[in-house]
Amino acid sequence: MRRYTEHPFWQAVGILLVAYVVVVWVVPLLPGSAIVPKSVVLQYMATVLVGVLIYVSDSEERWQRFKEPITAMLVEPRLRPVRSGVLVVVPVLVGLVAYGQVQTTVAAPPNLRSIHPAPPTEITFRGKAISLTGLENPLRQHPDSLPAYLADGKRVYYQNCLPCHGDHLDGQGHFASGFNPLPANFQDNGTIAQLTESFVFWRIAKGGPGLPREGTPWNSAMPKWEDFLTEREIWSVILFLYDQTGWTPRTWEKTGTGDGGRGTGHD
Amino acid sequence: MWATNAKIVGIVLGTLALYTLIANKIPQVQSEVPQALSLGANVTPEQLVAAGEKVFNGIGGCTTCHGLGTRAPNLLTDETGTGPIGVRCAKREPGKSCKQYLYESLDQPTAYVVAGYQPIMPVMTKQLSPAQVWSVIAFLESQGGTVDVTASDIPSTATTSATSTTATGGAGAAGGAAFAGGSTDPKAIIQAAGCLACHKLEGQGQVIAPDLTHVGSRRDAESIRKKILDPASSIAKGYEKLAGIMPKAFGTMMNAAQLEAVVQFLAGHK
Amino acid sequence: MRKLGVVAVGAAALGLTLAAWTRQPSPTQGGATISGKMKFTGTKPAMPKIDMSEEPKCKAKYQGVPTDEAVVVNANGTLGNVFVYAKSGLPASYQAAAPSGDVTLDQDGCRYHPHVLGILVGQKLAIKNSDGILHNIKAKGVKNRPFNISQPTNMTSERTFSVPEVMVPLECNVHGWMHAWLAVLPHPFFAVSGADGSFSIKGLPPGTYTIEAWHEKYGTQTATVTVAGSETKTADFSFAAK
Amino acid sequence: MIDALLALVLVAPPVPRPSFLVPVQDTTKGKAVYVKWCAGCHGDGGAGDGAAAAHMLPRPRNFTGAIYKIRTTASGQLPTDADLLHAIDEGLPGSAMPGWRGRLSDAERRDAMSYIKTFSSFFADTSQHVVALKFSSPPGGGTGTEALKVGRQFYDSIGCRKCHGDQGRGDGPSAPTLKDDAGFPIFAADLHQSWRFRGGGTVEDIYRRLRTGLDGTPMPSFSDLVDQKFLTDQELWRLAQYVRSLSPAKPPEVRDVIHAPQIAGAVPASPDDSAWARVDRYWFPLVGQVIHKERAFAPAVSGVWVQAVHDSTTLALRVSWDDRTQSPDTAWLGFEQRLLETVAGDDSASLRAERWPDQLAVQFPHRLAGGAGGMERPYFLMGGPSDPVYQWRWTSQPRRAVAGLARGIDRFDTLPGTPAAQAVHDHGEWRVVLTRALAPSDTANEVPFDAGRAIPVAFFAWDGSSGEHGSRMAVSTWYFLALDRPTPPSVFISPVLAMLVTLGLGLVVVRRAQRRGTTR
Amino acid sequence: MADPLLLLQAAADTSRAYGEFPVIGARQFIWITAEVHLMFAAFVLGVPMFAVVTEAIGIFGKDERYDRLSKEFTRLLLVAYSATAIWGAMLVFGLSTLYPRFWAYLTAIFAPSMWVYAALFFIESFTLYLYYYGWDRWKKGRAKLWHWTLGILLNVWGTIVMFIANSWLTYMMSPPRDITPTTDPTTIKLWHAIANATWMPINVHRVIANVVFGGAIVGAYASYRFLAARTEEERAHYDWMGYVGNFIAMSALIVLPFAGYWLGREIYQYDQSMGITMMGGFMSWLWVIQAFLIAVLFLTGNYYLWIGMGRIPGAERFQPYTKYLLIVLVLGAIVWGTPHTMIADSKELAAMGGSHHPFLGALGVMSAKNTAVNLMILTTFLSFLLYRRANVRPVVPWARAGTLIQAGMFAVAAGVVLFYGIRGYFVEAIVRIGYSVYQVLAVLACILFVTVIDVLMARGAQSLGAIRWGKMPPRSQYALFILAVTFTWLMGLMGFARSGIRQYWHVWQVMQDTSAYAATPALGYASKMISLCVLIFLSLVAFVFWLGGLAEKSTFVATERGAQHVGH
Repeated sequence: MRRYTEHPFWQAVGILLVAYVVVVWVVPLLPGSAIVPKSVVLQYMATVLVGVLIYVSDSEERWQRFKEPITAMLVEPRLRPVRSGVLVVVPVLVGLVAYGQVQTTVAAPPNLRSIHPAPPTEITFRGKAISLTGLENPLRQHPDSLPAYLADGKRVYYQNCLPCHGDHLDGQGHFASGFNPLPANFQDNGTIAQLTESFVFWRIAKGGPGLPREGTPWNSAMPKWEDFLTEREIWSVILFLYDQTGWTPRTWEKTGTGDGGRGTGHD
Repeated sequence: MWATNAKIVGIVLGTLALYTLIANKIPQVQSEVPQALSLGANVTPEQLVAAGEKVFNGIGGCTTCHGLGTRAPNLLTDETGTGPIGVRCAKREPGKSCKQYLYESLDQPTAYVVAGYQPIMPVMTKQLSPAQVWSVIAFLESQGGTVDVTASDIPSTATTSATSTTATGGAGAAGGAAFAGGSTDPKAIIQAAGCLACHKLEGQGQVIAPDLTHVGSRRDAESIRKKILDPASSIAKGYEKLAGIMPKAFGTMMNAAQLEAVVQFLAGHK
Repeated sequence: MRKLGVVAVGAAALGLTLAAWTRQPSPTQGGATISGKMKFTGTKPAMPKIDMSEEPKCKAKYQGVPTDEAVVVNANGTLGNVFVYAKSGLPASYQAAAPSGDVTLDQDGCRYHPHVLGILVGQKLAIKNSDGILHNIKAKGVKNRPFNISQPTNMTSERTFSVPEVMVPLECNVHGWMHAWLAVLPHPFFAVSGADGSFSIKGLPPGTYTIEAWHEKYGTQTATVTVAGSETKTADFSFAAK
Repeated sequence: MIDALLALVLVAPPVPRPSFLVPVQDTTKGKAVYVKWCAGCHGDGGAGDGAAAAHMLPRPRNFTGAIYKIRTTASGQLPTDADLLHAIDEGLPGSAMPGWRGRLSDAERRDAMSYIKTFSSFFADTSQHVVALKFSSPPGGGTGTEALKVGRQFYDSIGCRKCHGDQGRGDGPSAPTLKDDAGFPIFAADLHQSWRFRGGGTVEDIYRRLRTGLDGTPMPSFSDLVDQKFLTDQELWRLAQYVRSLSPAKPPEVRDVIHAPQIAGAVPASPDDSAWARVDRYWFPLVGQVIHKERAFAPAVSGVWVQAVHDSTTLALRVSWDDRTQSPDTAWLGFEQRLLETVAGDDSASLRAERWPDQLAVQFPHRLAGGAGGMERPYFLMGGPSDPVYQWRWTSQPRRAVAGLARGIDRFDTLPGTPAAQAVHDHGEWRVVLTRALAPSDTANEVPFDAGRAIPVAFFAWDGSSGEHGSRMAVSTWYFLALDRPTPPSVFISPVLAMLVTLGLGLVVVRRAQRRGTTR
Repeated sequence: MADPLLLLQAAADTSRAYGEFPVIGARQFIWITAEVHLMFAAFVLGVPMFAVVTEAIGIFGKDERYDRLSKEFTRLLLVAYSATAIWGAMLVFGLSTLYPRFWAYLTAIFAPSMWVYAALFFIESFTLYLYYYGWDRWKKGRAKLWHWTLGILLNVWGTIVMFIANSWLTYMMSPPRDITPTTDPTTIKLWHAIANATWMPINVHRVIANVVFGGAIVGAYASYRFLAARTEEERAHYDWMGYVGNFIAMSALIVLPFAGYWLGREIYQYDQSMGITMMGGFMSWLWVIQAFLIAVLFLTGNYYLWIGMGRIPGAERFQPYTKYLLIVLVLGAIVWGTPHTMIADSKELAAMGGSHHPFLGALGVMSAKNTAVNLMILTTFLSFLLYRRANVRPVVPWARAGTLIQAGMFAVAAGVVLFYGIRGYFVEAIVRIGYSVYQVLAVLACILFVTVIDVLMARGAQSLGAIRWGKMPPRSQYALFILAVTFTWLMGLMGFARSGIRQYWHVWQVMQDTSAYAATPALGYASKMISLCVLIFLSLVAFVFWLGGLAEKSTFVATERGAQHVGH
């Protein structure tokens, strides 16, 4: 046993196996976790493989020892069965991979999109121009009325957003199964937590149809809420989203460095 | 030595290939470009058709009536067994080619009302630029017919457009910048501008857009003026879906006196 | 631990039984009587016909087409199926006798018999299915726990009610037209107007009573009646067609 | 000795349970959790009248009456704490109630449960005995023909079909009259969709629902029947097993690509052609159209089963879905009216029930995108003004299909060519077969069905008897249809070649290593 | 934005605004010429810096070897210089014929600076000739210093030339806000146009990047010569040269991300939507590739060092620890490479509840990435330190305390990085951005102080034996090749990012690109172009090296010297 644990070749094999087990089986077991997509598994394993190769070859002695079993496998008469096995298994694997490549199974094209497409600098909301750059939630300027706005935002959310974005604001409402991409998960730190409120306002007001083409291929089912909600209702529901999830919106960077006509947005 | 060289070349090519492969495995997204269309001398029919389809579905507002098959003939699909517009356009008026017929029906819509429909279509040559008009014609021709609009049509017909406007509307101001011969009779302007194609006023006209009969009670003069000059500035409740359909060009097609006359006339309709 | 629990429950049950046994019933013999008539004014509303073609067994029990029983106007112009009861006025010391016997609610011909009935708290309601086809009986009490049991064959189920409540609606969901009304009362001073529209509440202790008449369609009316000894007083009610 | 001990125990007062065994139920904390996460649907006062309630069917539970559907106690009894927690943890499938396990902590869920109990005085009433029923375990052989036959026998004899219908799709004669305790219309469960059963879809769950009933709904308890020996416990289990057998063994998994195999001979044009039994079927969930006015918050069709085959010239697509009614159906007009009154839409005025037909739309892109890996598709909700979709629309009245181009939800332009359609309505299920030639006659407007590529496809369904028409419908997102080709033998050349080359290289490496080994 | 009415009318003036290049197309021609020109320019700017530094070491360190090395580089420069000029001429020719309207616009603004540019180019060539051909003449004493000054001048000219060229391209990216599409270009003040928002960040970024690039190419050259060497001495020399090249490249690489951060920040400040297009818009996937390349750079660079320990007597003390460094680097690479938006099929998406992994998604955000890259930088620095320390034993009395202090500094820096990395998850974005500054400062401070201590500690240190230069397995030299290719490719990729964020604008929101090539191509296509450019460049560089080899036989130092102080 010790012979194996101290031998770089078997160490390398062992590390790869452990890494695979951890990524594929252990990570999904962690609380609140989920299966790791195949693309990410491949990426992790490739990184680990590179690391392992570096490990076995960064010292000359280890490199030689690492090569021993391989050379032995190729040369030693007593390992003839192993050698034959490798000579059979490797070509078969290659053949299978090649078959997988040429075989004409039709798969759904990958459905990808950029999560945060670039917002326009200005939008027209029900005929009124709203400049998004530097825009803050106007309701936050009335701290006394915040509870009322929040209550209104909650009502708006439950009457409109709930079927898709869900009771827990995690994008798993009872209609979520019918949409692709899945509705945004506001509990995730990658959505509203990363965005300014003006960005969220844009996404709510203009919905899927208002996404720029660079966000393609989108099929966002997000409605154009300006058809349903008033400006104040949208700002209220934004307040509610942040309040309910506990995130704070990204704020605009202070740009008042006086550097002559730039960094202050558009005119 | 050659083995070393080969190895180096292999390493370099392999690294490049790996990076290229990875970059090709990830999502391929190309940035969007607003499509500037050169309607110069070398414009292709495909470009015209593509531009025309945008106008037809967008700024031209054509689909408001021609899409539903109730207010106006359906142009893109079969209309009572005569096929889409590209097929039937050449047969509509004896002696007129498809292109001529389409242009004139855009220019003088009331002269070519299809049986069974109301004469509600506005004069499109006033609402769209010549290039847009011709691209719409090209698009309509492409619906089952062959596109024979070329770049040469566009400048030459700009003058045709002006003359035919003169012929219909009397002595038009230079550049066709005034309806009804510059008259300040609001009713005549409203009639000539084709407002009633969408709006209802005093029992006349259509109900696609808000009824103007009591518009004065909803909007003051200032608001009406603004709405005509910039139709997107405010959308009446319940008509949000139709936002953008009202042409933006009315402001430029009326002179100040005419605009004021229309505004006051409408504001008086309480 | 579990055994202890069982024993504890047993002990508690024993205690309850003892308590019930020691509670002395007040004498109800003699006492006063309140009687009256349910008058009906206006035109008799036409009751919707019930289409029982889905249940040939029930349909066969009727000659002609059965109608809904929500409003039953008798031949003498009185209103049947009105529930009358002493709503208040009983002396505080009054203790009702332990309920004896069951009240039977029969499902026959895809209708409930009786249509309106009263029962004492703790008294058994025997729900009988005489049709032999699937009925479910659903009690939609608010103060009493509701229940919904299935009777797919000729059988009788028993239930009791623990809290006074007027009325507990009873219904069958298989036959949407089947409704009955059950009043749960802590005393036996109630009656239902019959085929002649009259009612009579007997054995009342002396006192001033609020008598309420309840009808499923025409709502409630009250009358105040003071009785003493074994006298009989009259309280007539009048319902108008709506 | 034992007697003495027993006497001691009898005399002794009941021993209180040690305090650490009694879960701490803190209603202050529970209230905070409730107000934050539950009140939006169930209302601040627990009356099931939160902001979202009016858009839901079934409505959120009204806690004030303490009437709960999913219990382990007898009909009319209060639920146990475990019952309530179970509903909170797992949610109620097929409704808007999500499972909160993993969303809220154990303590939060328990606190919320305690707080919910404060809405009704029943829970404080010590005279209420809350005793979970003792359930037996299922007898074996539950999936055998014999067992199912027994189950089916009782399904008929105890009258399940009165509401649930002959085939269990909720289309029984009494179904249109059903209301829950609050007077809201309620559907008899579609027994073919066990994954949507509120109390769970296992045989055990079904058995429990039969024993306890679903309080507050028309579904009664069958316990009396067992108690009075009209039915043995085993027979009730058989019934549960039969009901379970109506649904697929596992909840259908949503797969992206419908594979249409190529068959020899003509494609089956009839929905009941035996050839369909040999074709894989795909489930696609449909959800309410809540994007455009008028929105449909409670769609009647929860999904469609799709099968497809082609014979290299013609495509046949068989879509089947559960729909209780063959709309328009006058028997359901009253129910439709109640539905329209119950589920709020965008209309300010209440809608009047009308005799709408059932409809199905199958949608493809107008043109197949070439570049970007075919990822680009028109807007899934019937395209847009400049990016139309090609649709087949089938209606039950008149029973025919038309093809056309949709440019957004409001605009549908019919095309001359129509797909052939045959439809059957059978005990609450529509089965529609649509066929069209692969190569379109009108290449400008009709999409070609090219073999060997993923053709985007989406489905829309309307149940007329639920008042669905226009934009009130159930929608799906884009999926894909792939017309498979038989694998040509040439495909095997390159793998074999690759294998041979690898083998050759391997041999060379071995040879070289061995030569080096021997020279060393 | 895309109002068809406006578009149709705006299209009128585009006739004769663009030419077409046969076969490959106008954009591809400009792309290739511009990129290869830039790579050569970077090379001829990076290598003189290198040459001057090594010459200085030679002069002040009295080490002949460095002087030879410096001259050898300069020889390479001569040919590379003309290659730069040739490609530059091709670029100008291409721009003026293929994008005449745009070129006219640029010249209208920048004409004076273009003349200065041409003049400086001439002066620079002249200086270079003097520098190279005067090498052996001004070899001693004061003359040598004058010669060295020539080298400095060479760098000054080169830097000014680069700054001027940078002003043109940064103007395209961030024209001052008061310039609109209707501004007449002839009225724009030259300095106003030059001093635009991103000019200085690009200047700084490019100076550092050129050092990295020069070092990497020198390393590749040395490794080639190493592999081709026939004698032990030659091998020893080129081993050493490769080490020096790699050392300089890696040292500069460590600060490069900070310059890049500054540039990115300026872009965000200049135009939020441009910044979002760059980081989150259609370019977002580019950063996944960049992450991969950077991981390759770190792993390969460290790998080279660790193998190099094999030739240092005394290094075996440290070798057992390299595997821990490797673990940190691999974990860092995994975190750094974890995409925020994962590629997954529908079943995986459903299981994850979206394209963010509920657990691993936390590794996809900025806090995790910053932490990972800072730790990787620290680890790389530690590798260097161990390498430096390998064959000496400090003799100063406080050696042990010094080492402990160094270790403490590493621990503190790593702690700060981790602390702010984890804390970043709990604060709002604006605060989080500030945290990356603390992380960077901690790492830089650690590097600075540890180096100072180390230099002090190394005084009079006892040698454990001579470094056996040339005793390197060939695989280490291939690592240098991978480094050079990766650097070059990364340069191309970043150039694409910088240029691509303008999208369909020649000059951002001032002059629209109305050509057929206005759309920024997808990354896959760009990667092919980048690979092609890198290939052209490397082939030409190989040719240049070969020419250099023809001109003169190798200048390696034949005498084996005593123990070398590695590093500087």
